[in-house]
Amino acid sequence: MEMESSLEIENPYLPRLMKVQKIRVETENIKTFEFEKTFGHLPGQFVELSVFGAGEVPISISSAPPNLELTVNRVGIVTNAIYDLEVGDVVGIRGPYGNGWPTDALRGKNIVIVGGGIGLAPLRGLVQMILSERKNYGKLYILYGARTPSDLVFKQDLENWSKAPANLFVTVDRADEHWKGNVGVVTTLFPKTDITPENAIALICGPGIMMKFVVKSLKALNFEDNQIVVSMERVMKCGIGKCGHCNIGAKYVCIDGPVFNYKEIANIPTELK
Amino acid sequence: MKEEPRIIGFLCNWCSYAGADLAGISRIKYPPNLKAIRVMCTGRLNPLFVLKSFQMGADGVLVAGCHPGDCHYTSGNMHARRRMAVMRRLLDYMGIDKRRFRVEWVSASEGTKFAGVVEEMTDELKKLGPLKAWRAKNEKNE
Amino acid sequence: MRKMSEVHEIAKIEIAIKEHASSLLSEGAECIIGYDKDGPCFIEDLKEVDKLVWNNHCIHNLTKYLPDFEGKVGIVVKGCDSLSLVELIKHNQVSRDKVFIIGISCSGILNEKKEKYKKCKNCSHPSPVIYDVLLGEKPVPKEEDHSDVVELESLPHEERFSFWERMFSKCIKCFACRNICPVCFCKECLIDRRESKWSSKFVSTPEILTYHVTRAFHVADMCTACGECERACPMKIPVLKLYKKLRKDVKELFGYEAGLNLEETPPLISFSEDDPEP
Amino acid sequence: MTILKKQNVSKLLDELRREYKVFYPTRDEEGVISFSNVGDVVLDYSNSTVPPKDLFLPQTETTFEFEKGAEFKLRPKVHIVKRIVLGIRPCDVHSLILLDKVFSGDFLDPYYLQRRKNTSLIAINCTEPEKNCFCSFLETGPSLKEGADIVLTDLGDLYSVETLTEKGKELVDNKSRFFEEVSLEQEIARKRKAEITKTIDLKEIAERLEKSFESPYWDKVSKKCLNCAICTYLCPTCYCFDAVDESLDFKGQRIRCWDSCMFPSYSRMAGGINPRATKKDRLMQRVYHKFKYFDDRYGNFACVGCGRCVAACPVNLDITKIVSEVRGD
Repeated sequence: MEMESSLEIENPYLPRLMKVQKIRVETENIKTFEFEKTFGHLPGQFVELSVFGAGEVPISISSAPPNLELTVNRVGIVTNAIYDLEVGDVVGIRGPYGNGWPTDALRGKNIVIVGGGIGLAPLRGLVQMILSERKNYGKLYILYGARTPSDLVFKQDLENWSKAPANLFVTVDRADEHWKGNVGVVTTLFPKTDITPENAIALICGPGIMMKFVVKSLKALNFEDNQIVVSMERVMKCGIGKCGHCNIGAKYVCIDGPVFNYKEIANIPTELK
Repeated sequence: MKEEPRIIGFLCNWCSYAGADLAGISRIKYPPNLKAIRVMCTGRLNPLFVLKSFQMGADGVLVAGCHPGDCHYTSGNMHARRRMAVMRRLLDYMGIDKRRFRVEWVSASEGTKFAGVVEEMTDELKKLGPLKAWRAKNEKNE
Repeated sequence: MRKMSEVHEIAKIEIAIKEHASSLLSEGAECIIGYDKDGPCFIEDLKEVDKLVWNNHCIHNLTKYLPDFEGKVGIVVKGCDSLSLVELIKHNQVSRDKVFIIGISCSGILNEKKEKYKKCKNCSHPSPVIYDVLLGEKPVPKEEDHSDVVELESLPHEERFSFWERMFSKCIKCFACRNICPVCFCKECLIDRRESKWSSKFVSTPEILTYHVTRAFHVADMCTACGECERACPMKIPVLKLYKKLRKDVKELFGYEAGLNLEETPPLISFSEDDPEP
Repeated sequence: MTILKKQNVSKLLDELRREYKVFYPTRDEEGVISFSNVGDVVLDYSNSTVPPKDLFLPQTETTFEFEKGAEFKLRPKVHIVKRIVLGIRPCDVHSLILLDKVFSGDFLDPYYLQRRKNTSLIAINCTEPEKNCFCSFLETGPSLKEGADIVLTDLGDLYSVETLTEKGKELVDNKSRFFEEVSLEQEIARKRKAEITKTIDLKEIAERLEKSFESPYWDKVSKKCLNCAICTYLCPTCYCFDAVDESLDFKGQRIRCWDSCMFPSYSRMAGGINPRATKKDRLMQRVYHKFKYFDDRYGNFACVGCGRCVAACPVNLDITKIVSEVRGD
């Protein structure tokens, strides 16, 4: 059989091999993995992370560049395999993929960051970036909610942010005996803040149902659709707009997102389920 | 070199696994072709276990449990007896010779019987030759 | 050619179906599951009752849809379909008092080429075994035909295997056979549970064989040989030949036939002291 | 004009096989037509049961193999055999034009593109379409104007041969002894006109779909859907795939295989939340993707009117009917 020369194109499905350098336990089910600083990324982008034999999953990058940190909650086969990784283990990484937060559009604006559970992960890099060049931005509100105090991620960061020039509000759905903070879902934090829609942008990431209600609360505060930015989660198999899984209407979460202006997806009925 | 038959044995924890143990302790010689997998009861056996064994390259599958009436869980093996009867005929119909799938009742004291069953089955499988048919092969149209 | 009397009979049945549908809906039934000119249809509105038809092409086994409904429904059921309905009731998927069965004695369904379907040629249950109202004249039942199974059984193992291998190498794993099966009512199929790694999305003949044999085994004492799986298969794989083997074996081994009555316990969830050895 | 006598087809096929892996339609004992490189060639078919898309996007393929050990190895498996697909229908050729759009773009898919680059297409125009064909409405048939290298048209005992590309011209020139030149008028006169009887109303479909997200029509029409994958797997334009790892001990492979938006597992995220949880959601996704989303993104409907999904649906769901009927009000 005659062979023809192969196309000289890069294979986007081939992950690069990387070693786990550090592991931090966040909660009972969540760990943060640190890798070598090899590629630049934007806060809010994600990578496709492979544990060979278990499979590949999209994971958002939880650090500001140049650090590469991935925070993973064990929920399925692959994320459980990731959770079991040890320092020195080899994984495959493709990316970074996706658009990331609209950092240019945030300059000079008052910023409202709302995270739910592990949804704080893609927002963490953004907060780190804003704090590192604080004078370029207006007011900074960080609203964060988790189910219980033990489900709060990035405890050290929360501690730091509470001392930084930012307004941090943390809440839990269910308190334990040591919890002295707010109790209730994340939307119960809004009345405690002085957030106004003037010159503001809100950035949200969390479970679908939480985002749905946060959008409602923001709209009650007279935020326009285009002042709301969300980071979406969908099943993804390729990360590069081929496999079809992550579509929301005509958009692909992997290449058109994962960050969307709420205006772009507001009229598709399945958007924030 | 001739390929040695590979047998996957699903042995119930309370009788047949102990029976296999006894065969070992009593130093009864029997062929090393059986890979034993302990299950709590033959009643726990999902038909997929048997199918998957054949698919992954077993030449024979043995299911061994307590004698009917002696189940540690009262009736697990009685249910298994019915299921395996159906399974055995079904596999035969699909083209996997009946002799490749055996169901035996071996108690904890029947070390000799266990060794005998394995020996008999190994001999039989040697005569039948390897079961190539079901083994994983793939990729068409390339 | 169909006899004139048969044509008349068919028209009479259609009128009767519409009448029953109307009265059921006006008595508060949630839905009537029947046939329209495009196959299965769901009539919820009295005004739409006229869409219902009965003709020689009403092949679908509508009992598949019953578990989707919570309220009272009326359903059009042929002889063969009624067996599936018995199994659904027996396995607590449908409650008998929530379904009004419009049973139809059927003289066989025609395919696109206007020939009787293979399964209709030797129909063992032309008349429903369970119904609230029975339409049509009772045709004579025939003995269940296992000749194709016996024929395959008589071949040597290698030939049997190569037969199935050739057939299943065509399978594209669309799961139509499973999804159309009335007794495949599990909310989540074992085959879809990727966590378990028992099945793979990898399409290879051994993988496909494992899927089909697993499914066959799971429906061994529930399959009523309604033949919907075989009809649905886009690759024309004679899967019914597999399921009929199980019906035959279960009858030979335990004297049980699925779908005949509501009382008998399915053999694979029970046992007896004097069962045959495997 | 150039012609190919029917009796020369098998000779040409044998000749081509020396240099290429040739795939062509074959019919099995049960009447299923599929593309294969073994068996007898069947060119008097109306449409293959399975579209030839699996020659470019196989139902199952290994993207790379991995081996864990002291040294970790990844070996990609890209396919580089020269091939010819003979007897492909115009609708299926057009489906490949659509798939090209998906698999190129900002990220190039080497597996698909490699196969496309190394495969020549010898298409055959339709003279006897099936009753479910509606290609004329999507301008993908019954005659082919682009996308293949050579197009044949059945003229009774011979095929007229048209070359659409340089590659096609070269191929005919290289094998000129199998082809003949005859006068034009005589052959055109013999040409039969293909008749498409099925219809689909595509007028303002984007607007109609836009307005009918909340329409109760979808509840009604989706009730009989079984959520099997026949319509998507047999669709020549459906390209969704899944990726999974298969491994034993230290060796394994990453596999990509067809997936279907009709399966609940398609959109179910780890943790159990499913944005398309009901069969209504899933049927809507299929229709919207084909007649709105794909058009929004790539400028074409993701449908070539081959009619396979209509013909094979076990419960007679008919996408032409849905598209024609759906209204915003």
